[in-house]
Amino acid sequence: MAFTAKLGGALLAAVMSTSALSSAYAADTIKVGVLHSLSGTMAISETTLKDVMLMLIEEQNKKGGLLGKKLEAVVVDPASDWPLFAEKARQLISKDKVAAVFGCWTSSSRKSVLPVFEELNSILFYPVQYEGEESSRNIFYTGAAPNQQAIPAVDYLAETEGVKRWVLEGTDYVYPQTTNKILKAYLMSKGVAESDILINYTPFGFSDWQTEVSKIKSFGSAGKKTAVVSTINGDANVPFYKELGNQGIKAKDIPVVAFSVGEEELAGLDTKPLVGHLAAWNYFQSVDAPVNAEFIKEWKAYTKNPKRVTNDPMEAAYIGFNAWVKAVEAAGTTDTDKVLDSIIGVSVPNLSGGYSTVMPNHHITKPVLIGEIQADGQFDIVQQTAQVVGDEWSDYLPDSKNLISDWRKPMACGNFNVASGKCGGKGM
Amino acid sequence: MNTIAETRAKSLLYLEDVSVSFDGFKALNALSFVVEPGELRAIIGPNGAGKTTMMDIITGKTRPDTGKVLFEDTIDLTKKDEADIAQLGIGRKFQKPTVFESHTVWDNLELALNRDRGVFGTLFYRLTPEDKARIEEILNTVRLTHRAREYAANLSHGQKQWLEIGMLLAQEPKLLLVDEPVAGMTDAETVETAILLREIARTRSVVVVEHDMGFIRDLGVKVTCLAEGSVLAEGSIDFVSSDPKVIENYLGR
Amino acid sequence: MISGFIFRALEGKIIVAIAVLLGIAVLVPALNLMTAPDSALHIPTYVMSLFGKYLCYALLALALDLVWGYCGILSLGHGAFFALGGYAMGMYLMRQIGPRGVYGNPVLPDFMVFLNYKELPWFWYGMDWFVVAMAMVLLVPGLLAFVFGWFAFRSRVNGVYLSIITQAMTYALMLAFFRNDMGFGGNNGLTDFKDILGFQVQADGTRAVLFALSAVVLALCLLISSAIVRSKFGKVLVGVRDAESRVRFLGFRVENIKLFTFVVSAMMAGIAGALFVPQVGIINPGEFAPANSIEIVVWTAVGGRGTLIGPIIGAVLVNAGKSFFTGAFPEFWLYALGSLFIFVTRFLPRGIVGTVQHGFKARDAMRAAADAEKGRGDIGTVAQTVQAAE
Amino acid sequence: MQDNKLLRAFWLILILSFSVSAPCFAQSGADPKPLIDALAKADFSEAERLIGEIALTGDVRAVPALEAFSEGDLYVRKADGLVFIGKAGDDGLELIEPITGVSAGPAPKSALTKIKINNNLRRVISSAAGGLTLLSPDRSVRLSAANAVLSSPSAENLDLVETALAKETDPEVKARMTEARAVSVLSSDRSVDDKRDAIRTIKTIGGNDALSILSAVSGSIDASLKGDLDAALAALQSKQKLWDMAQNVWYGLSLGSVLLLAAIGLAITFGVMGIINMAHGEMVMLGAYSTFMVQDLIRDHAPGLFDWSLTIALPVAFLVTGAVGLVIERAVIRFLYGRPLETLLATWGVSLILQQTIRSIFGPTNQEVGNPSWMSGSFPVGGMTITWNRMWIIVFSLTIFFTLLVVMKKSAYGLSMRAVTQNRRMASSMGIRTPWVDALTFALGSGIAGIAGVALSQIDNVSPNLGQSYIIDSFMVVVFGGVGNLWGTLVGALSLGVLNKFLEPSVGAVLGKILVLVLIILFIQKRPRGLFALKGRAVEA
Repeated sequence: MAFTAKLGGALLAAVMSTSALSSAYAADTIKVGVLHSLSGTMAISETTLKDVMLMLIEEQNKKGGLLGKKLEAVVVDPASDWPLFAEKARQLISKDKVAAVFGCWTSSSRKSVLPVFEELNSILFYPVQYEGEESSRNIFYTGAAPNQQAIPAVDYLAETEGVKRWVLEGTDYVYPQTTNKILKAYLMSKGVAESDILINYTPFGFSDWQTEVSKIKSFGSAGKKTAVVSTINGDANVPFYKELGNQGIKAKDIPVVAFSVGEEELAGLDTKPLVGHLAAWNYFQSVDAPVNAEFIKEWKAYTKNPKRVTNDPMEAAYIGFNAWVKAVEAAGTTDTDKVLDSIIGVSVPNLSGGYSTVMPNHHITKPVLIGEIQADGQFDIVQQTAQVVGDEWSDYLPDSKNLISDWRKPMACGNFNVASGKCGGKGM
Repeated sequence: MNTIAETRAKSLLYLEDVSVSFDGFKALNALSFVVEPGELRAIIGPNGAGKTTMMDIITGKTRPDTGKVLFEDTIDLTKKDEADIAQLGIGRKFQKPTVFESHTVWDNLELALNRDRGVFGTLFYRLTPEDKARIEEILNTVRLTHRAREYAANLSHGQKQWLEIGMLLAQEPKLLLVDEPVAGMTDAETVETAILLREIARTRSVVVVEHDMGFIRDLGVKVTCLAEGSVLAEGSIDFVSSDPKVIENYLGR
Repeated sequence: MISGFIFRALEGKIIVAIAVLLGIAVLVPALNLMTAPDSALHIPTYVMSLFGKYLCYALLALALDLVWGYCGILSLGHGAFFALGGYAMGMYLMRQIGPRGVYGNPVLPDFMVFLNYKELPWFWYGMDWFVVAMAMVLLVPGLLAFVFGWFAFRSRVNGVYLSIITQAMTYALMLAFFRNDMGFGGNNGLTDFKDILGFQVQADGTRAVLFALSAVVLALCLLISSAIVRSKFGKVLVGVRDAESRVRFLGFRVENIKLFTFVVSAMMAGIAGALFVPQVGIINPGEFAPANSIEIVVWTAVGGRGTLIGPIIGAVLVNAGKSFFTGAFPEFWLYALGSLFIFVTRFLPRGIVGTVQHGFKARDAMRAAADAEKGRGDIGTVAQTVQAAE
Repeated sequence: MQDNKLLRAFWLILILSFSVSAPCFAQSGADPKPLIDALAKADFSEAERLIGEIALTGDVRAVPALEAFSEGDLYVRKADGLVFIGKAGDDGLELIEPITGVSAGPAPKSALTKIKINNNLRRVISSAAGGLTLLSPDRSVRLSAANAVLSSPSAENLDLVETALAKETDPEVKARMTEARAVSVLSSDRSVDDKRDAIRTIKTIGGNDALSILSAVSGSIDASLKGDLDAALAALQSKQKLWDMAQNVWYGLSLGSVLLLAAIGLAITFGVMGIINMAHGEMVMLGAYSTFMVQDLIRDHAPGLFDWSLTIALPVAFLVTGAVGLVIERAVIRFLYGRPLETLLATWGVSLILQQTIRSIFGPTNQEVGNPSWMSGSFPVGGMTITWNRMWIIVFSLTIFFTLLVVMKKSAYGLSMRAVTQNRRMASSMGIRTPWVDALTFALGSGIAGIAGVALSQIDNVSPNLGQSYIIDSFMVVVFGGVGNLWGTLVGALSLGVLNKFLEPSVGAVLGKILVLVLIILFIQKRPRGLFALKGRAVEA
């Protein structure tokens, strides 16, 4: 009976004392939150990013830290559980008092933490490609928006491979659905008939691709050059490609261009049957640039694994981190409002040999690379565009084409409607 | 001799031509069986003769493949489920004593009382003085007054059998089906149980399934012997036990 | 009649638990709002909303305990009722955003705008009224539980078969809610809420009220559960758990008893979900994941099933442990959690509260045995007594 | 897009003019060497033109260079801008002269630039090399050349095909060349009658290939042939419908066999022993990781054995997971017999620990498990395609199933196991060492799950999450089939697989899966103890 009360009291006390403890030594370091799932379904992708962040922080400390202080990483595990992301974000900001957070992979996790970052006024750097249609004052999107990945990839296929017929194959969730909506609108604006577009969705973690692949095969046998645009989510890709290989769909017959398949995913595959299939990213490990060679070397040394590969979200994390460091140096403080002001326009080297600039819409500029899968699990870059500015509000969706985002004062609006001249929703 | 129609009309329980099979095994084979009001009847038979299956059919646990099962001549039991049949007034005691071990003896009887058994009736039930008196009376009948506040799990095997019988009494049934009431009892308990059953049979019909021939002799009632799913012989214990078919099938030469 | 029903619920432990919960409901928000942030007594908002979340989980575990601990129905799909309650609340909160969404559409929530919905799907009608939404919080999980239970209990689906089909139910719902075409925001779910009844969701005051509400509702549900469990109905419930066929042969409609309990429990789970959503700020199909439902079972088992206080303590303890370990030992917390489950089943099969109660009862029984010399007060009987008491 | 069309048109005119001027072989007879060297500086469209010219030389010596180009093995030496074929050597690359095939010595990678290749060029090369090798003395080379022409038809190869066809003696190659010729005729400017014959020939190929070829030309074909073409298409399509049906059944069986594999170990630990084994999926995962370890060792130490890797992995996986199962049973589960719901909690804990252990050792990312050659690719059966790996998995799962059935029904161990699970006390009093039987049975179930992992590693991710994706389906299968009945698991798995695959094409994969779950729920209402329920009073007691 009474022990119930005691237990509750003890628990409260325990939580409070840990929070008191951690704030005691906060003064002499700058804390940086790392919010990536280390367990659960997303650990497969996100754990690497945690390691990258730790490496970048270590490097920065070797260079003397930031503003004369050492950086200190606070790593938490939101365990692929979306409400837990919000809880952990709150913990990082309120309890650990981090200056900025680097994290999230899925859109769900970002959506889950977004209100927390806006409420507590902190900064999140989000390093993964996503569906766009968002621009928050407190979030920087260093991964690709659809126009930095999907549209150039489709252009490449149409131009160099003469593709006339399209299969948009995706996992049934928001990113593929939105990307496919944008692509469909885009393709139709380029004169592709609706009957030449097949959209198909499968569940998360789907592993039996026989029917889908044979559907692709018969859709592709209509006599027009056909390609597959894949927004299939991580886990389902390996069985998909295995089935493609086994059913004998070669890249020269029906090429597949993927937006979620990078070097890490290929490391789990025998890529010989897949040579020639494509991926569109803003970075490949095979990029021939000194800065990249150095990054790869550091990464392999840091993980003590000569086989470890690098990939696009790692580059996005790299850009995000460096941009933040530069902005903090310029502002002379880690204060959120000051950093938010100073970071816009900051240019930092990206790993493909150029510079990426943080734009007023909190997205960044990057080149788009199209790569073909090689037998060694790497990509051979067959096309590289000039810098593309991330477009948060797609021009190919009817309701978002009038929206723009500009977080500079005096506009300071994430969704300004150019038709009505008003800032909708937030920031009013 | 009475005609079939008369027998049926007079009967409390009437089974005609009941068959049921499980995966090809015929558990009951054209069984016919009648219990009259106020009758105490014993059933004997070897293992697998269909005794328990017959009880399952009467209480609605198993549906027969063919045949009639009537209660008070008009009610077709094959269309009803266990709860309906119990509410009609057929109580059943299992082979293995089945009482609510995590309730007290008192609570066991309180649950068995023939009162509103609906969800809301039980939610807002309060013990009335009549109910209290009735439970005390039953406690007395089954000789458990001194253990009323104990958990049923603590009772000895024989006491659990009695408690179960007490619960059946609380149900106020017209027909009681009792499956091997003295299995595992001491001799003293067995004698006591026979007395108890005869006491009960004064006000209602009772069907007792038992292996213990001595016990059946103690009861001194009409005996039905089942074998391979149908009635082999029926009559007084002496008549049945001298029947050659019964000897061959059950008692052994 | 009703007062008797409630009065019976007030037994020692329950009174204490309710008093503690009501105390927390007043004290924690007070310490959060009225003390200076640097005061030793101050409870930061972060801690408060964390505990608010635990209280919702505790209510969920209590709901599961009612069907599992008392009625013996192991539901591996209770997360579904929780999530449905959460979605109903989420829909209300989405509608409250109104024209403040990023596209400025006064009717359609943002995700509908960018997925090209032209008008509001029919099942979103009326959800902008708080009363309707709250009715849905109860009705939708209740109705699902009713339909599901109506069929399952009538067909006498039992034991592990029932567990697996409840799991199939939540799994199917998860897949369905992941679909964008369902009109519930796909995998991103519903998020970015602004107001509840005109109060800003993120304001400290609102959070404090939500926290207090969670504690009060939990206390209320504890009271109701206790009343149910201690009524004759509750005794029948335990009877169903221990000897279902006996209950049937006594003339009770077991399917109705199970159905009622299942529906009540589903509604409580729905309420827990509705309280959970404004406090964590998101509801998405992840809540339907079968693993989540298994976790609820784990909390209940750790705390002690078949006791009303146990699940509450279990849910708070396991989740507090999870919060702590995922922060303190992110790489190793699964080892800790996994070992905890093995430890509890191996050494504390009754759960924490069950074991403590067991200890008290053993002591009482021992004393009683010593007092009553005519009774067969040997150790064996004591063990039996205690076992029976569980 | 526009430029490219122009270029192509230009190229076509160029080739046509060549064919007109040199009608017999369409060969320019020029030296391909400078053309190959010109690839060094060519962009993709220029390279396409050059390959066309190389094809026109008719010089078979250019084929190795073209094939190397297609493989991405063509390099430019930075020092002199010459083009070489590069083969991976001990240090750097071994250079080979493209025409003569003479070795040009090794060179470090840094001294070379790889010539870029893309899918479009690969197609062009395949067609060009096909044309050039049609006259090869090697039968298999001719066959693959005919296939190459068949898959990428071009009017300019027509003369070559016809020459080769005239000389061909091998019936199989000849048949393929006839088809290849027909395909090329359709895209050429031959007479209407020739084309009509060609349509007839292509129709005999059958299947999706023929459909694809015919529908490709349906837009551009002479109006007088439209009727023939449509008739051929219709005939092919109606035939294909039946085959599609058969294909669906096959897919269903194949999915069913995967479900069976995943569930069969659970049919023992859960179905027979009554343990709600949430760690079952992790046993499958451990089996897959054992396969990975075996392959890793083979790759490092005995690459020649790679095709045997799965055969070697089978006993390894069985022993590893069996041993883990044994430990789990002895350490945890043996204390929980008769308390099935508590096994759920404990094994859930075990599964968390196993997952995290694997994650700590191997990392969270996918590991590469390769397909041995006999499990790669596919073969046609009538109008359907059967992939080798799926076929072997079906064979494999059925083999395991029947072996297990025999062990359970016929062996002394199987007998004592059934005795223990039916009546523990009785078995024990008859002298069966029940703890030992329990432990072995759990180990057997785990070991079989491990073997399933070997097979599943061939079609799915090998990651710490592997088990989680199968656990729910496995329970559904066992429960749907009827707990405690192995036949139920077999029939349950196969029927769920087929049902799923028949729903999938019409309602889509997502809704299909939801519908299957709903159907399982409804089915259990109808038969509360699964498909193959044990009847009688014993079970209900």
